[in-house]
Amino acid sequence: MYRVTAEPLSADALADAVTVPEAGGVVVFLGVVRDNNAGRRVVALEYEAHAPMAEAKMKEIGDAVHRRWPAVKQVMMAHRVGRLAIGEASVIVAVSAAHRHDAFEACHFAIDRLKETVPIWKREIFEDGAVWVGLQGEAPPAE
Amino acid sequence: MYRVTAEPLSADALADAVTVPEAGGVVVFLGVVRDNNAGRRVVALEYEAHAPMAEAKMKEIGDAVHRRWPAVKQVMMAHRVGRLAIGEASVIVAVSAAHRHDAFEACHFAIDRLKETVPIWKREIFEDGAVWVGLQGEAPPAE
Amino acid sequence: MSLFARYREAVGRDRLEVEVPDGATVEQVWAALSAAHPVLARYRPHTLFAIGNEYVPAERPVRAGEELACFPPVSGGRADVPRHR
Amino acid sequence: MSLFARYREAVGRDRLEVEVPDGATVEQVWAALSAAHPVLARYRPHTLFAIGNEYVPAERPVRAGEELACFPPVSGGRADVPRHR
Repeated sequence: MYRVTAEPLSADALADAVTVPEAGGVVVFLGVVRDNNAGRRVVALEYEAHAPMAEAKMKEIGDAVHRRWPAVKQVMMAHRVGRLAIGEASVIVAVSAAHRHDAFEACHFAIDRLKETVPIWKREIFEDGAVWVGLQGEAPPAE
Repeated sequence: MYRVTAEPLSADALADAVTVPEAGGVVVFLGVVRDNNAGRRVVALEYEAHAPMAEAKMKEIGDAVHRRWPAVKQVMMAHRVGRLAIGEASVIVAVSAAHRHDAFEACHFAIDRLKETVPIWKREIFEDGAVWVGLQGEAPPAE
Repeated sequence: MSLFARYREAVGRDRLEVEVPDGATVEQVWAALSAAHPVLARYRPHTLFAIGNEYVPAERPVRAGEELACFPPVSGGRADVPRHR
Repeated sequence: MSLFARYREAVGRDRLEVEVPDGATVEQVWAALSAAHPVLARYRPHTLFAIGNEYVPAERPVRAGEELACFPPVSGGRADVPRHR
């Protein structure tokens, strides 16, 4: 399951979904909204996605995981969009494997790839403004 | 929080508990009951703990994590005891950190140490018997 | 074309049409877009392009009926290298 | 003493008392226990000992009032090396 959703994410839901009878270890990564970036106080984040492409790219990452770690049983990824409060999960990646070492490696790989290749952007909301995160987000307004 | 409990474990509960405003990444490991061991069909597992010592050893591991990864914010571990069905979580370790790489490393370290040093034992229940897992568990009955 | 994130905000729309000659490349479609919306020109060095669900390089021709998406580097990636594959 | 897992099952109790001379070591307490419960003797090569919440080595003296716990290697560890620290 590879999904972009406006609904709150649940680690238990994804962990349950990747748990199959022959898997002994499940590793779940949650990206959560931090209260600051480079010292500036963040009050919320807004995520926007190219949803169909994001889901297709997540599936590609899952396929790559299965090729590289044949002992991985299931991979699931969900990314939230819309406005999130501090401490809410923006992304969850869950991986099950017969043995935990593979689950750790594969989950780490998957979230690294997701952050590099999946078309999702975030905007940090401050008390006195907002800015798109990333190289272009820090540019001054264009006019 | 380092706890031995007979209650079902929740990844969300532990992930929430380690989520602090300055943490951006949370890694959760769940050990789940597999349906077989070395090809023999398992119908359930029973866990027994030296509970006060187990909680003390889990806290030692958490302390070691904080010393080794200063960027780790929170560590929590919970281990279940009693009879568990296939697919239920026997142990959950949750680690939060400012950056995900530390959270992955620290969580992996913590579960490895937990499995080596925390006094908890498991008995595999088969359709036609039961056996304590580990070197001594496979010995034939003593008389 | 479809626009996302800062590009959508800068233009004020998430979708628009541009006229280009047959056989125009992604780069030429971008040129037509940024001629119409000069606010975008400064973002070019790091712009990513996609057609359907795939990243595409700037030199790829855009065929009739294809929708080109353009957007900034993704949120978790390093922003110092434009990527396409 | 307190017994766990297979040890508890083998003896049929999770707690019992053994008489040992003053200054007896963990090993000597074990010897008294396994003399009373010969079923345990075969487990000695991999038995772990703890007093309070700490693993203890077999040569440590057990002081009056201390409760010694003995149990098998823990469930997730490699079972080929007895551990104590």
